[in-house]
Amino acid sequence: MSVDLRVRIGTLELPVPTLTASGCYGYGTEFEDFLDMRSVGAVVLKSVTRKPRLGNATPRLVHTPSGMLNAIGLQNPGIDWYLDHDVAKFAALPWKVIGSVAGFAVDDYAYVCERLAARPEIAAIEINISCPNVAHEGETFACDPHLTEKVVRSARATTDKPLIVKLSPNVTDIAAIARVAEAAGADALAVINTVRGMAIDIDARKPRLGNITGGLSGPAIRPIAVLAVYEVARAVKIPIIGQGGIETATDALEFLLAGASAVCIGTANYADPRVPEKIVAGIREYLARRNLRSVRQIIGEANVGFANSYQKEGDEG
Amino acid sequence: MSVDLRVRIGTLELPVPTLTASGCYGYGTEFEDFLDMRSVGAVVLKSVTRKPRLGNATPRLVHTPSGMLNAIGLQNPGIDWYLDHDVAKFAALPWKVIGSVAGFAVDDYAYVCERLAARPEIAAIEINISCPNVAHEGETFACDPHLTEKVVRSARATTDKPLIVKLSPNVTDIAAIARVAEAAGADALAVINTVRGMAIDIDARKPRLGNITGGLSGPAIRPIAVLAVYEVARAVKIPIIGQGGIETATDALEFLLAGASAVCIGTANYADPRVPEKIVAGIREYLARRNLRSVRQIIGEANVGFANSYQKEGDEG
Amino acid sequence: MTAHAMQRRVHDAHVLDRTELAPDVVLLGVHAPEAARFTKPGQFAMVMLPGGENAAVALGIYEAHGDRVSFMFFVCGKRTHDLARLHIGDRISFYGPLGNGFLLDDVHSGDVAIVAGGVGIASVLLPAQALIARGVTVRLYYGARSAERLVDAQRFADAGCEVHTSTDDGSHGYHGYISDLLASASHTPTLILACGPTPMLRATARVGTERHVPTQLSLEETFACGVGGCWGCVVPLTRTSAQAPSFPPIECDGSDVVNARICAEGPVFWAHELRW
Amino acid sequence: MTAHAMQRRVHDAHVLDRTELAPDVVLLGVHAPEAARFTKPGQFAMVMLPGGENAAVALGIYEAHGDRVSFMFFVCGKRTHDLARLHIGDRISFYGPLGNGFLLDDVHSGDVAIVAGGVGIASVLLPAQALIARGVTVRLYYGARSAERLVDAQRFADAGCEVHTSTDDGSHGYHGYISDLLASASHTPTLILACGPTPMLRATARVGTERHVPTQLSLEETFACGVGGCWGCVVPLTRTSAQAPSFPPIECDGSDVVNARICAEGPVFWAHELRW
Ligand SMILES: Cc1cc2nc3c(=O)[nH]c(=O)nc-3n(C[C@H](O)[C@H](O)[C@H](O)COP(=O)(O)OP(=O)(O)OC[C@H]3O[C@@H](n4cnc5c(N)ncnc54)[C@H](O)[C@@H]3O)c2cc1C
Ligand SMILES: Cc1cc2nc3c(=O)[nH]c(=O)nc-3n(C[C@H](O)[C@H](O)[C@H](O)COP(=O)(O)OP(=O)(O)OC[C@H]3O[C@@H](n4cnc5c(N)ncnc54)[C@H](O)[C@@H]3O)c2cc1C
Ligand SMILES: Cc1cc2nc3c(=O)[nH]c(=O)nc-3n(C[C@H](O)[C@H](O)[C@H](O)COP(=O)(O)O)c2cc1C
Ligand SMILES: Cc1cc2nc3c(=O)[nH]c(=O)nc-3n(C[C@H](O)[C@H](O)[C@H](O)COP(=O)(O)O)c2cc1C
Ligand code: FES
Ligand code: FES
Repeated sequence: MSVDLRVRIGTLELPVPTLTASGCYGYGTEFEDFLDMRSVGAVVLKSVTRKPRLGNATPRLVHTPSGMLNAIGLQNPGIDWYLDHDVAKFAALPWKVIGSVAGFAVDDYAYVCERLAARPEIAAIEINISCPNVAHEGETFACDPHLTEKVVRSARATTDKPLIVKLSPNVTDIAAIARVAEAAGADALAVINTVRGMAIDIDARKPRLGNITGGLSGPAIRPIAVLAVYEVARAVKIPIIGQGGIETATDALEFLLAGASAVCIGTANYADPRVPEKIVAGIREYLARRNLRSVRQIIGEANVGFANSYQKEGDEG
Repeated sequence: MSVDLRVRIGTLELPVPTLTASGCYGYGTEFEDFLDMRSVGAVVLKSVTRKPRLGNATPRLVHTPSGMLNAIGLQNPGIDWYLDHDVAKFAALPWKVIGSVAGFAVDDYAYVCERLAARPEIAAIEINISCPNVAHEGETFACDPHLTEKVVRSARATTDKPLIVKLSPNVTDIAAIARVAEAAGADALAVINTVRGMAIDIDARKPRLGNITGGLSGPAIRPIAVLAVYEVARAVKIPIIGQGGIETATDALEFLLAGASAVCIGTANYADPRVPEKIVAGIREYLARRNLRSVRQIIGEANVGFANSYQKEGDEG
Repeated sequence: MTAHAMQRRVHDAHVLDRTELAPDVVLLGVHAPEAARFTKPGQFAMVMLPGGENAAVALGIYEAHGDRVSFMFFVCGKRTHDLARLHIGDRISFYGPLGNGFLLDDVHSGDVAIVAGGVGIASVLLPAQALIARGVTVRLYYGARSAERLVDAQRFADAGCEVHTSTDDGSHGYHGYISDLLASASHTPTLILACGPTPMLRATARVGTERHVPTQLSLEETFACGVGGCWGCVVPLTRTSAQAPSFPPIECDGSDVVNARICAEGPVFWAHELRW
Repeated sequence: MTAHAMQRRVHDAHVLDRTELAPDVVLLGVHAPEAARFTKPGQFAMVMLPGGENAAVALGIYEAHGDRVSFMFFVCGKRTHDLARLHIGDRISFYGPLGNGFLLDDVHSGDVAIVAGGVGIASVLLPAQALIARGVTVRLYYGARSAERLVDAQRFADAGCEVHTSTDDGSHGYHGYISDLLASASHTPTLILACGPTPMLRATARVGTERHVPTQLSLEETFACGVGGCWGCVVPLTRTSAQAPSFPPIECDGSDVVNARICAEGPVFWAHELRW
């Protein structure tokens, strides 16, 4: 029996539910020699901002138990250069790309969104309102329902493409923020961005990261991310892209069963670049073992209060 | 050169800065065959409540990458039985014990605190306003500045013994809660309790824990805990007992340099019960290597905005 | 100082031998003379991982003789995967022996049925040997997924057990559950000891009840500390059990049972005292 | 498809040999014919850990000959500790070869000084061998903490290098930093290649500047992906460098430099083009 792995994120149909996470996977070309890229449903691109940014001072990375801290600081060439030099190349790629937008003020997001979304090479837009690595400015959006509402509403107004809002786990109640993003017009939610953290060098007697604090990712945060997806899935009806520490098919399935319609793989690509391939194979096996014909049948299965009726409706189409 | 490892938590002087974490170490007797208990500055006891509690359904534990989830649910015999049957035994123990109090209403805390603190066997009181495993009720205290204020103030009124308030990392701004606890009369802060999380059994298609959600502990959360200590240490002047994933002397030193006056060891005791012993030895070596005479000299050293003047004042005494 | 203070401690050992009994089933012999000397049948140890960062793994003490104890484990997750990477000569530490083992002080005669399912086999070799040494007749009922997973059955035969086997797939012995084989046995034992997955234990307990045979179950639950310090591994027990932990005799949470710690009060309990 | 598509891939190898060159310094030979064939001097690989759950470790490719490549590593943290547990026959995977290696296409004659500090030695055997094969004179300046840590120096002598050593504690060779030994050398090389800790690289760059010798530095930074995907491993580079990544030619964050990825644009850079 062949199983159907297609899922939908708004109007975007993906051949497999496994995406690669923003900022972790370049354009995909960096990794294509190591795996069958058909196991990557879409590459979520690194976040781009209005102005070019050099990013943070080094060190930008610290390895931690079953995870890592990063504080890249949104290094990117700015939207103008990006449109002229990078975006055109995406058309030639055999995989879908989803643009990611970051900013420091509400109209940054709207401006960059509008220009990026206008390009046919871009299948959907994710707005990163939860980057923990830009001197607290960036994160405030996803930590404040009022700001979340404003940013999402103004980005929404700029495009009809699927709009994904990326949430932060560094809040008291992520479900509340999720509801606000949904009401403001998000088509989907990315849950979660990295967890704020820090490491100290006991010999140098100072924080290890150039930026002092960073974002924790990798298997260490998986239980935190699974719970966030579980709680958000009970609160909203739009699809969720789960992420945070996914490394095996079992992990990916935890997120799907918790209520995610798709997953992103970030840090685990650095443990083994074949992870997306292995996950797709593992999901196929799991479905076959259970005699299921579509991955959509398992979304939210382990979540009694699962609110999302979206995936099933989409199924009829 | 012999180094001085004594630290103070309010009026409580500890011979070494390494405590064992509440709920993780029984009364200490469970572990004493495995290590030199002089490496345990004090045992923080399991939280006790007004009424007896059976605790949560099993499974109560799940192992996760570099950590574990627990949802014990505050199983305990209730304060009456505890005072009659358990507390008297503590007097015979060669190590100090710190009582831990949990509750579901403001006057639960005050009631249990008062009765427990009255006993000479108890060196100090920690109030656990951040347990993530009792159907959301318990946690709300540490997630809400207003409730934190009320609980701490009323517990404070019941005793002159050192009062430690245990904070939750599951908040948008832990420093803000810390300030409230300080203002309400806390003598010290325990930072952090476990991080909320969950794991799903993909075969059973339901959450692994009987309680559905649990608290994540162990090395996985260390970067989160170090940052919390770092931020709280900039916000308050009272001492901090750092905890979350401490396993080696290096880890413990990270917390001290970030601004903790002492540390608790919880989950790492299960990786190796000699961990407290190894940490004390490692701290000694570190201080000797740096030619320092007291562990108090390094507290907050890696934290430029360190507000805590307490430790140094205490030093003069 | 607890009564067992002299016996339980941390053992810094090294690997003497390593055998793959079946794919993903490893038998690890380690040099630990004191543990070998003090282990009672049915006790377990917490085996520490070489890299730290994860809790020790609860493993039954399979053999204990001379300078050597051994552990038999199934590779099922991260930590057992890590243990499986150990080679001869590698250092390995564990703490133990822990738990109370089977309650055999009064068993000097009769006819004991030992029921083992899957990895449960790892906790029943020592009790089998001890009973046989006392002249007790021991019948082993040993079930596994497939013939390949019926590891080391010969060892029990060699020790003097009468061995009955079952497999889920019928590839060896009785085709079906081992508890069904026990239930259908013509012979009624005087005592049943069982170790294995929970459904098997429940079924075995039912057989014990039906046949009026006192039954001891060695329970499994995820452990963290293994010594009674974390209250993570409980099972509901009647308050009147001799194994019930000290707890208020009044109603607690509207219940007349008490949650006993499998690691500290057990891991072996009388089936009729469980309220699960 | 990138230009190096045929050369870089995931290699599923196994351990051929394992030597402890010094306490906590391991040399691991692995069977990986394609990697051996395509590796250029100064390239590295991302070596995956047996258990997953942590990023692969960036390691220089030390030797590449026949069916075998080798890695030499210092056990300094969790991941290298884990790699050190590998035994002969164990499976090991890595992806690579990665990075551009030393820029040696135009070097066919002259007199090259190779400066290596500590673990930096792992990235300079292949360049030394390649240059000697072309008839270039190679002087190795090799510094370490102590004599014990001056591992495998003989190999370089055997390959035809003139070997100069230093130790921080004076237990072997010059007592002091290797860059000081280089600075005090009477002979002026035509090219300097260096690999080692950042302070050593900075000091070596200063010697190059003072003596007007073009200097290539193989940089180190914590890596995550190793392939240019995460932007975690950058170093500030002048925008006019041929190695500068595509970036707007206008001012960015008030700076006229650009952050180049060490893994993708490097790991080897011309010292005079760095703005660190
Ligand atoms: C008192 C006691 C004695 C034990 N003795 C032994 C022994 O002698 N030999 C032995 O192999 N094990 C024994 N166990 C079980 C063993 O402790 C666990 O299987 C082990 O902790 C698994 O660790 P892990 O990290 O490899 O797997 P985990 O990551 O903890 O689990 C991996 C996967 O395996 C599943 N799993 C976990 N445990 C089991 C299990 N027991 N059966 C089937 N699936 C499981 C989990 O649900 C999960 O999906 C004993 C347990 C107890 C409490
Ligand atoms: C291109 C490149 C090539 C490399 N080639 C080699 C090689 O051939 N052999 C080799 O041994 N290493 C090499 N390294 C360094 C190696 O990748 C790191 O040392 C390794 O990642 C450490 O991993 P870990 O988890 O064991 O230690 P971590 O947990 O990452 O670090 C443990 C401790 O060691 C310190 N530390 C980390 N790296 C170093 C270092 N290089 N020197 C001193 N202290 C350090 C950290 O600050 C920390 O305190 C190379 C790095 C790069 C970027
Ligand atoms: C090196 C690195 C860079 C990242 N950059 C971005 C970014 O630019 N924009 C963004 O939205 N998220 C970024 N993230 C977060 C990831 O997209 C992802 O949400 C997070 O890492 C959790 O998933 P993981 O544990 O699988 O990595 C980055 C993460 C890492 C590790
Ligand atoms: C099994 C277990 C039980 C716990 N019980 C309590 C408790 O009763 N009261 C409390 O304040 N904290 C409790 N905690 C939290 C710990 O005291 C500690 O704050 C936390 O585990 C982080 O430290 P660690 O990573 O070193 O374990 C418990 C933790 C664990 C793992
Ligand atoms: S495992 Fe900790 S009490 Fe049993
Ligand atoms: S390590 Fe990822 S870009 Fe260099």
